[in-house]
Amino acid sequence: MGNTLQDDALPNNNTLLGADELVLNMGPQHPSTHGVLRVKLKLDGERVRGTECVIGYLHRGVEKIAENRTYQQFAPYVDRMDYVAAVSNGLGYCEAVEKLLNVEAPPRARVIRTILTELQRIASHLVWLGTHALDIGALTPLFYCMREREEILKIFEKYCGARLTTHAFRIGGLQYEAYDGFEKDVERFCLDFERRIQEYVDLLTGNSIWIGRTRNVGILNAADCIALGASGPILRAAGVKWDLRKAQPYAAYDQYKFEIPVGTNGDTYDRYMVRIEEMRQSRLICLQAIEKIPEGAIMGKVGKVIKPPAGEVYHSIEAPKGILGYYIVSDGGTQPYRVRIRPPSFINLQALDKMVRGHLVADVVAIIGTLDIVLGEVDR
Amino acid sequence: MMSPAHYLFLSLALFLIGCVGVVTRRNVIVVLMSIELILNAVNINLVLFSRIFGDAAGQVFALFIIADAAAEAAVGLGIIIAFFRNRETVLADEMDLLKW
Amino acid sequence: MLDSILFYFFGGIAVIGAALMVTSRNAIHSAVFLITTLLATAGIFLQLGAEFLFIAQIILYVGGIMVLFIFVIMLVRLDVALHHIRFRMKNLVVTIVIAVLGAEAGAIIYYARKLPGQGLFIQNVAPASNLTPNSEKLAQSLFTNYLLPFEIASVLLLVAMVGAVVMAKNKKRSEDS
Amino acid sequence: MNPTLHAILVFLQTWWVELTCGVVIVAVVPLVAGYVVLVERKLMADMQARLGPMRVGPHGLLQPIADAVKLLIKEDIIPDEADKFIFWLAPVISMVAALTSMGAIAFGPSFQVARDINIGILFVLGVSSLGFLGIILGGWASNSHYSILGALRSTAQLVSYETAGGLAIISGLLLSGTLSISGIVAAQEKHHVWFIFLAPVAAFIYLAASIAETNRAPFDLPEAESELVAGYMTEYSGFRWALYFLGEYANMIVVGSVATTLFLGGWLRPFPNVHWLNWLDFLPALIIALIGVYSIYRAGKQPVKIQTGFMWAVALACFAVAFVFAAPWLIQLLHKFGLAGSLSLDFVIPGLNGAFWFLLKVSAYIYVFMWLRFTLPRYRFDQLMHLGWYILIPLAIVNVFAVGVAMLLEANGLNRWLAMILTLIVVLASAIFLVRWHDRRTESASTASLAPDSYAG
Repeated sequence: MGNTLQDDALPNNNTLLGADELVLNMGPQHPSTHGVLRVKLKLDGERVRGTECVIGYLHRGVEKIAENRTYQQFAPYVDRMDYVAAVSNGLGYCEAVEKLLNVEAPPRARVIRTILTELQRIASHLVWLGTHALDIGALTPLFYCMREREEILKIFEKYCGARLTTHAFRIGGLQYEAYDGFEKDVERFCLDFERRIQEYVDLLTGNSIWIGRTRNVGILNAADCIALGASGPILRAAGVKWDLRKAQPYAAYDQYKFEIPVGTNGDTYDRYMVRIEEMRQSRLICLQAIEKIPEGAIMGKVGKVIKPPAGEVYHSIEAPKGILGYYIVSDGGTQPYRVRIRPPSFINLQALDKMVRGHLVADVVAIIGTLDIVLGEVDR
Repeated sequence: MMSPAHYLFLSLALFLIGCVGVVTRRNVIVVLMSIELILNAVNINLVLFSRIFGDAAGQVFALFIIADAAAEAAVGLGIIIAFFRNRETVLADEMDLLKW
Repeated sequence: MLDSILFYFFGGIAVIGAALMVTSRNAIHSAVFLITTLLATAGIFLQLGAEFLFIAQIILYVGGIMVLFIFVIMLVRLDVALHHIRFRMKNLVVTIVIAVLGAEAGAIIYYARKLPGQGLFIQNVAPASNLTPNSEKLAQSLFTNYLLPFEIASVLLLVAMVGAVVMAKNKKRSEDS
Repeated sequence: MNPTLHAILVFLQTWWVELTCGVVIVAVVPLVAGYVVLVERKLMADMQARLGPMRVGPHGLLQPIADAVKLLIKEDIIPDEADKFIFWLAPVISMVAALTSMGAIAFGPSFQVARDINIGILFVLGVSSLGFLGIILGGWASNSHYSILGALRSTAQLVSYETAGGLAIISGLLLSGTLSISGIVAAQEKHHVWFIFLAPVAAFIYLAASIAETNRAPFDLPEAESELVAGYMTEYSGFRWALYFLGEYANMIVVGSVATTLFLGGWLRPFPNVHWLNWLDFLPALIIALIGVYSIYRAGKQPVKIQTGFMWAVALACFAVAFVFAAPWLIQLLHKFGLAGSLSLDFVIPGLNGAFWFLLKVSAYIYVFMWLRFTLPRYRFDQLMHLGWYILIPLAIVNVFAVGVAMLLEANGLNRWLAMILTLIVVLASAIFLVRWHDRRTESASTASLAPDSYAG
């Protein structure tokens, strides 16, 4: 993907001592490629002249598996793509199949889905923030982030028994009713969380080293974002106010008031600020949502055997990392004919080459971190 | 303190080894290092005589020689890097052009 | 007693290190052996009561010049050229150099033994207290009698530094950065 | 008597203090370094809302020993393509340099190996700077790209920051007027002030430079684990790696000792010349005894019996040490009742208390290192170099001049503090100017240089 190493037309004598460029293999076993990503860097001294991403080390053939599973059976598999935001994956898949079946989840289910998905967004952003700060050398935020994420995972565990790959939603609604004290747990977390965000902000935002490491690093402007299909916080940091939660509301997002934070520069610092602000907004959404969760059923009218009519559907949601799309083709049977997933990490990773050229090795790490990729999703 | 002759022999030995290095090695960097060795041998003599005559002048000159060695190394290595960039070699007998 | 032990210890290391430096094929090994020799020489300086020179040798030679050497060796990737380097004993020049200088050494030994009274083997040295405390003496000498040479040396170093930077700097690089 | 034996005995008789100190340094420093690591992990855990090592011994007190054993019995790997000789030699250089440089450090008025060496501080600087030969050679010998990048980074970094650190030290030396370690401390006693108050900028520059020299965060680029895996240590494992590690921590102790000697008054207790504060001399014994009491308090709360026993052992050890510290005073007390005869241990008071204060200050200095490490992100390489060359080195030069001018003013009759503050204002003004100038420079550079590069492909 991206540009290969050969097409860089820099003259050879431009390098240190005129010697050959150094090809540095970063990964697949490297502390900060966030999994089994392998990046071949073409270096001149420490300056990056070109990159080549080698992916597929975590390929499990999720899309192919879908063709041999019933619609319900496939639902847990999607959790294993972006495993730090499993709930969002499940939401996208369930809504896509619901669209195919032409049913709607009842309002209560949609609100609970929204709450869980927004909590998941916070959890995903917390993992991103911790590892990103760790990549740039700040050790402490990671543990603070994990501490707060733990609270969210506890809520998940209480709700559905699983912490990471939750399989929280079912096609047509929810299987589990919200447990007693669910609202209280969420509220307590949200009320506490504002103070926690302030802790990260105190540690990082004003720190001149942090600013030096992130500002003007890995700039991706709006035009490039759109050309590359980059979405999510990366796109918004470049100044494009595009968020599917507002643009084509799903679940219960149309009922809540929230802002879409945007950046100006499209650099790493802007992406950091956008994600921090998104955490705040998610918190607000959760607080609004728990105020009144409508009563009623939690499961829509879906039969035991899901047999959608022949046809195709594309449904996309705003996952924490960007636009997550499911394209499902049905031939009228109990198993999908074809499932194609648009994973945000995979598309966003394409921007890596463009972003790192001319930067230093240390910036590569910062940029991989700011892209917020999950290799489970990139490789599927 | 040992007798002066011991030090002179030591210094002579180092000087000789340095000379052999300058003459025999083809790698210019090692030749430069041999020259450093020779300068160092000279330093031993200077310090020895400074001690014998109880005068700091010898040590002052040893200091000057160290400074000189630093200057020489810097310029010499600069030349080597410039040369390597152009000819991709650091071997003395391949440096056979007056101009390139 | 202690003196002679120290002398033979340091002297032996210096000579062995120097010999290994000249004969080893790998330039980095040469550099390491030269460092050994230089440290041993520093020991000799210390034994001669020149403490300041001892530390100057370590800081300047080993900490400065040799690091420069190692740096350059690493940059020019000598592994490519490694196969060409061999120690050519047959070379006529070597024999001549060794012969001439060896003869000189022999002559020194010969005449030194003949000189009566103040020969090189006789311990006729000024008292060590003349040179202590060493660094103050050295500084006084350096900044009074030898001030001009000192300044010239500093100018020399400056010139060398500028020259080295000019030569080592890639012109194409300097244009775009 | 056999003449050789006699000579050896005479030798031992003359040098026994030095030899003992040497043996203590070689034997104890690795252990101390291990415990510095434990303290660091505990502090880090405390700042990061977790517990840190808890398994080996009560509160992980035996963790360093377990680590050492684990590293010792690990498989010793030398990469195939590595230069075996250099690969073997490099960690040894690192460790030896760090330990040797401790020889000249005065851990108290009487704990010093090279006592009458009149170039003490230069010796420490010079020999500890040999340590990075170990780094660069190790990086080269490993024959790995990460290692060589780490080695290149560390060389450039050390050369740059040693300059700044050296200039900062010169400011301190100007004030003390001597290179000898005990002379520097004596000068601070004579001036009735720690030099950190006379040359605060120099102390700050030395702090920054010493963090960079010991490769600690935020200047830990040579071993930045998120970028270069482990930098020059990438290919090392087992005991060779442990040697590097110990060398690094020993180096921290060395730079801490230099800073303590030069800027924090060495082994002097706070306000050494103020007599109504003489009760501070009792503090060491008291503090150690209190630690013992706390250990007993904690001993009851240990979950395992053996750990309770261990805590008791720690407490008893603390009491023993406290007793040693208090012994001279106790004997004085006995004298009052006419008991202890002619026995007097007064001569050990300055030595013991000196060592206590010295180590306390070194610990405080190292604590600052750790604190910064847990708080700050890492610099990028070019930023590091800019900070060194464009800000710290010019500032250090200005500071050397300023200290000189201040001393001149004082010699001409101006009040010392007035002279100091006047020159400090000049130095701070130039610091602000340098930072501003550099910021403007990088801002214009980054907007100009980024665009063509990032769109070249």
